[in-house]
Amino acid sequence: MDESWKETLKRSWLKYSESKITVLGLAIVAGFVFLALLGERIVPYPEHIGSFVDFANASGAPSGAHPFGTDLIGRDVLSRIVGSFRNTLLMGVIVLCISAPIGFMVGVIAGYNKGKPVDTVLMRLTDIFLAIPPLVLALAIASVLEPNMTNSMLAITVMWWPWYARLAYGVSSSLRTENYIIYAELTGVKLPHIIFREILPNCLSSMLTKMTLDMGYVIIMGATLSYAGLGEQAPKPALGSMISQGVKYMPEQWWLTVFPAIAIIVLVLGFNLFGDGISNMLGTDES
Amino acid sequence: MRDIGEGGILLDIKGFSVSFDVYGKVSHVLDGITFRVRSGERVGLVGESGCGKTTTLKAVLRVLPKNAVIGGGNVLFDGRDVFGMAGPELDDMRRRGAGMIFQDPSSALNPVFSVKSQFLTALKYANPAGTSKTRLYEIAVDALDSVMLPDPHRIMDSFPYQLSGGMKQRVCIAMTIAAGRRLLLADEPGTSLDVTIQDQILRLINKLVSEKGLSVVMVSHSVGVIRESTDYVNIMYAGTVVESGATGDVFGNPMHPYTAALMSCVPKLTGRNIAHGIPGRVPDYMNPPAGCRFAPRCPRAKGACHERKPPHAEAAPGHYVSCYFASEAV
Amino acid sequence: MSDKILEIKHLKKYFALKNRLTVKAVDDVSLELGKGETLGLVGESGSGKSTIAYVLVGMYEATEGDILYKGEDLAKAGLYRTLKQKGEIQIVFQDPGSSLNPKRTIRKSLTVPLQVHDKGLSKPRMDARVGELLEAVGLPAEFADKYPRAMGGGERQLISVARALATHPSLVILDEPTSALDVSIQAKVISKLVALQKELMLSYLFITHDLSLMRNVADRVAILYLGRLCEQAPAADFFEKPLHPYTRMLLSSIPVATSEEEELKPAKILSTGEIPSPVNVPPGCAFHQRCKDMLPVCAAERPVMREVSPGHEVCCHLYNAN
Amino acid sequence: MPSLLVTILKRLGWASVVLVGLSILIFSLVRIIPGDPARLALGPTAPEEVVERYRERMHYNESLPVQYYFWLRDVLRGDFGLSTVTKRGVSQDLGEFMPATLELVIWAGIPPIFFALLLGVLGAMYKNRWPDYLIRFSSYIIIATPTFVWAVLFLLIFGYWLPILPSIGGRLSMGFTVPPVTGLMVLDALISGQPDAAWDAFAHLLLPSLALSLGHTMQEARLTRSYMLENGGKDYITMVTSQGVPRDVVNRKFLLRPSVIPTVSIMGLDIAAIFGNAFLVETIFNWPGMSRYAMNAILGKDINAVCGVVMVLGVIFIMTNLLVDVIVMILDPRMRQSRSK
Repeated sequence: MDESWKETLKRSWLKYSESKITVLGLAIVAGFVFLALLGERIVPYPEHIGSFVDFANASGAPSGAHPFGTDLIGRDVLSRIVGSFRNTLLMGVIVLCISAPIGFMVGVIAGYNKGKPVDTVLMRLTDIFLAIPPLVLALAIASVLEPNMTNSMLAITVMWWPWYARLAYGVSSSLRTENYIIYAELTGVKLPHIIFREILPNCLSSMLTKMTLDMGYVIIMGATLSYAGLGEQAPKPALGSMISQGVKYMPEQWWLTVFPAIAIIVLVLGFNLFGDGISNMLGTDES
Repeated sequence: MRDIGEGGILLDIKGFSVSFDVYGKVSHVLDGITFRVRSGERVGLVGESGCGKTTTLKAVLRVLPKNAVIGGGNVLFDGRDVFGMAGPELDDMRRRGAGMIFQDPSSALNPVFSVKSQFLTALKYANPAGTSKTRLYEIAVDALDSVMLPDPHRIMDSFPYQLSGGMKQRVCIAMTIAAGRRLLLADEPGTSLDVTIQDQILRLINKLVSEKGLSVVMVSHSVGVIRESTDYVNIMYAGTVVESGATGDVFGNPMHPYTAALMSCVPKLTGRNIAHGIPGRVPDYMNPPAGCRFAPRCPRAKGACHERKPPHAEAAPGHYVSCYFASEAV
Repeated sequence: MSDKILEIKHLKKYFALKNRLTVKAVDDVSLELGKGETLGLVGESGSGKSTIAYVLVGMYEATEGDILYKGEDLAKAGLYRTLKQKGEIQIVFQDPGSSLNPKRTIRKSLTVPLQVHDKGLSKPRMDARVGELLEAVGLPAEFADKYPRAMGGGERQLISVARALATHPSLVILDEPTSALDVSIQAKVISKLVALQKELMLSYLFITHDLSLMRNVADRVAILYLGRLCEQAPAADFFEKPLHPYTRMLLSSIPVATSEEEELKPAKILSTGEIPSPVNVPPGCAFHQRCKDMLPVCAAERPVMREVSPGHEVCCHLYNAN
Repeated sequence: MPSLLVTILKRLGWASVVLVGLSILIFSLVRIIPGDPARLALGPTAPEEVVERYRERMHYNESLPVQYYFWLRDVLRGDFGLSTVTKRGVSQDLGEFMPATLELVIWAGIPPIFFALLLGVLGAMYKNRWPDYLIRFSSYIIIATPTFVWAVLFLLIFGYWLPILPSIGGRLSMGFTVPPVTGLMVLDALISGQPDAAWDAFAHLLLPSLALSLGHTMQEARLTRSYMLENGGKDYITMVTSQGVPRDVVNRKFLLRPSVIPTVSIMGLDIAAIFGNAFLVETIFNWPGMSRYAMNAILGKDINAVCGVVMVLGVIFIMTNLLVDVIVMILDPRMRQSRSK
């Protein structure tokens, strides 16, 4: 049993690392997780992550002491960028960990009852949520509520679950004609068993794949909301709001914009590559 | 049954091996298979799933999947090595030489194009350049007619999803014979269809073969199908040809232990005979046995069988067997 | 008739389609199955053979007619039959790929019926039962912790058989259990099924399109065409004297492996035409358009089942004359 | 093709259901906003009786379903009510700002599809050779870059460092006047016979629409590539290849169409995302579209304007999806059947 577990792990790694670029993705993700965990313990100027003012060093170009320069009130841009990672990652994880189960339940109930009124109602509801351009919905929600990180997560969750509903719907509506599901029904098994023991294991790999692939997009969406002023509020750092502040001082103080932008790009790139690797690993599971 | 061995050799497969690269591991599927088809001859390939029947047919047309690696041997069509052919020669062979009827007619036709569009494109290249569209259309309709499809004009305008399985199979046959090819490669014709429809398809192929003097390689897992519609048969096991000879000889007097076991497993109309199957499993192609591939399952296997591959030797006149103990009664 | 375990009387199962069309999947079928017997139900696609199986196990309710299992009517019960009945009537499905959940171990798949029908079984007892079931179908106990993908099609089908045995059934519906398998593997599964039948006094309703196979395992054979029975007879009688033109077409279409069998086939009746869609069943006898011996009455009037010799019934106007 | 028409009508029926649902959703959402809508509309200085009269007139004293009824009745007449921010009719505002956004979305949504398909096909044809590697590598980076970051970077590069393209200052340079006909500037300029104005309008569109479309384009390209590769192994491709149809004909004709269908069918969703992102891109490029209006409406809790914007976007989204479905039906004959089974 132990041996076969090791075998599985080895085979999974072989599949994951089939494309070398996904290994880079894993490294990037691991690096960001590491930085996010350590946060203020690793940055050169931990106190700059909060409300710190040092007008003497304000608007400094990149230098040895401040590799990414300093902002308008003299805070170290590098420290602030690294300091924002924890919330950025946390946001992605929380949004996905809430929207995936909600979507799964909606989708699986609709898909398992395909053709019945429950299906129609639930999937039309899903369609309605999908009919609003995602950012508009998030903007509307985030603005109705207090602008802060919790509410921007809520807004993203509201627009994200329909995708998981669609995914679970697709899987479960095709599984419901599989003989092992029919057998379970015939033999008198209860609905929760069918949903959680029979259908869920079959959804899991595609859900996990989608979740890792979605991390990048959720991060993008979070940064976009934060750019629009609807995310984490000052003085706490967030990549989106740092860019929107920087734009106003653009060509001269380019470092205010460029470095947070690069941070987002590398972060999202890492998760996208990581997601591709997970997809390779879980995708061709059969045979 | 017709005479065997009169015409020239149309297809000659000599010691041909193919392996597949699967996630960095190598799956040795075809292991030196050898057989020939003379013109006008109907040759069968019988074997169970995964024994390499379809791979053999695809090799003839050089349409093996991209991860296939040729391990050795030759496939000669009309004396020319298929894998050594230059572009135009290969095109010529595919357009006018040999054609394949795929096992599953539903996946062999492109779902988003009409029959007409697929048929005419194929015909355009198989006919001399400049043949008019109307002429091509006529050729196609004639071909649909000859496979006994009612209302060929309507069929031409149909999309695959509008046709039944039997009709799709006939369309595929029509596309293969329309260009005047000499060799038909039929992969499990009719297997996915009902018995009565399968019977019609087999009769149709036999009729076309005798009327047009075509040669055919028919692949099937069904001993019955091959026995009823071929002159010469090759029994395949795990990528090797274990026994070959005139169809009547091989099935009347199976000399390879696998053939005998296979025959005993087929449920028969004579009744009240329940076989117990062949012990063991098909070998792992990633790690096939060094000697005879059937040895691990063979009741007669001895030392040599496990070490060296037995030669495909003539055990009785015209009856070849790959077994060290072919002369012993089964 | 107390030794009859199952009596199906005038069973009808219609499906309504969206465009107000009706599929008469099963249209007035009567069958009987004795204890410990095998009834071979043979038909091509669209014959309704699987629909009958699904009605019997409760997936569908019958539209009309009776299904008497040990004297109790199940026709309208659907899934609301008693737990005992659910356990006693079991099914083995056709497709070995979809019979078992690919993401669950064999142990988990086999404990599904145990959890429902043997409530409160302790974990060690459960494991012991799984071991017994695997042994019953001749598979090693190590298989319990494997996943379906690690096994061949034949082994998966044997697991499905083991799962059906878990609830101590008396009637097992075999819905083309071996049609996706190679003959050498089919032989293994069939020989196991035959041995289990003797051992456990099981009754089999064996659904298939393979007449040669039925010659070897069935006690009685019934032929279905477009939802209707054509002919029904004891196996020996059936293969010696096939009467219905469709039966004869079917028998003469079978490719056979030996010359002895060739002699047993009826004179060749060339198969013609396509099987009509069950949405559009021809009037009169459903087979008349493909029938060589068609009489004028065949297109107009639906023939009725008639016993021509003891136990041998046929539904054809040709045999109505006397 | 009567079946096509029937399907379109059916879809339209469903579309109206979705729109009603959407209207309920957005209507309840804006009414949950804490605060008195009448007071918000008239400002803190308005006397109480005026506010009360306003409440009466706007049915704010009625229950929510009744309010919804009155609101929907007006919407069906094309009247979204008054904007409390601009003090004008919301419909009038929408009519003024929508065309600019629409033009941007059209340019960002439609022409790039062809690039996407081209890149996807190239990637598949040169699988694991340098063109494929180049496309894949760049697609990773491009997809990882948020739209607003593209916009900011473009602004930085082409606005300040390398000012070869107009980046701020709306849809048209000074000195051109284009009489509005369709509201789409390039088209209107061509209609009025001013090719140089059309070129100028196009130049203004270039950066914002590029920022909007880059990510989607590369994603569509990746999708196309993977379907090309997947379908390339199908029997129907092997069959035509085995019949001697030249490889480029096989690829161009028989492989391309089935492989682009999935890409085309997700285009509707891409358009929705582009609409959303257009909000930010418009702000960055100072584009006179819906964004500032909508942002102000959202921040100013301008109920009627928010509802109006969302409903119009909903209608556009549903129409786009319908159009996409029709295109898919034309490409894929199987879809023309009613999807009963």
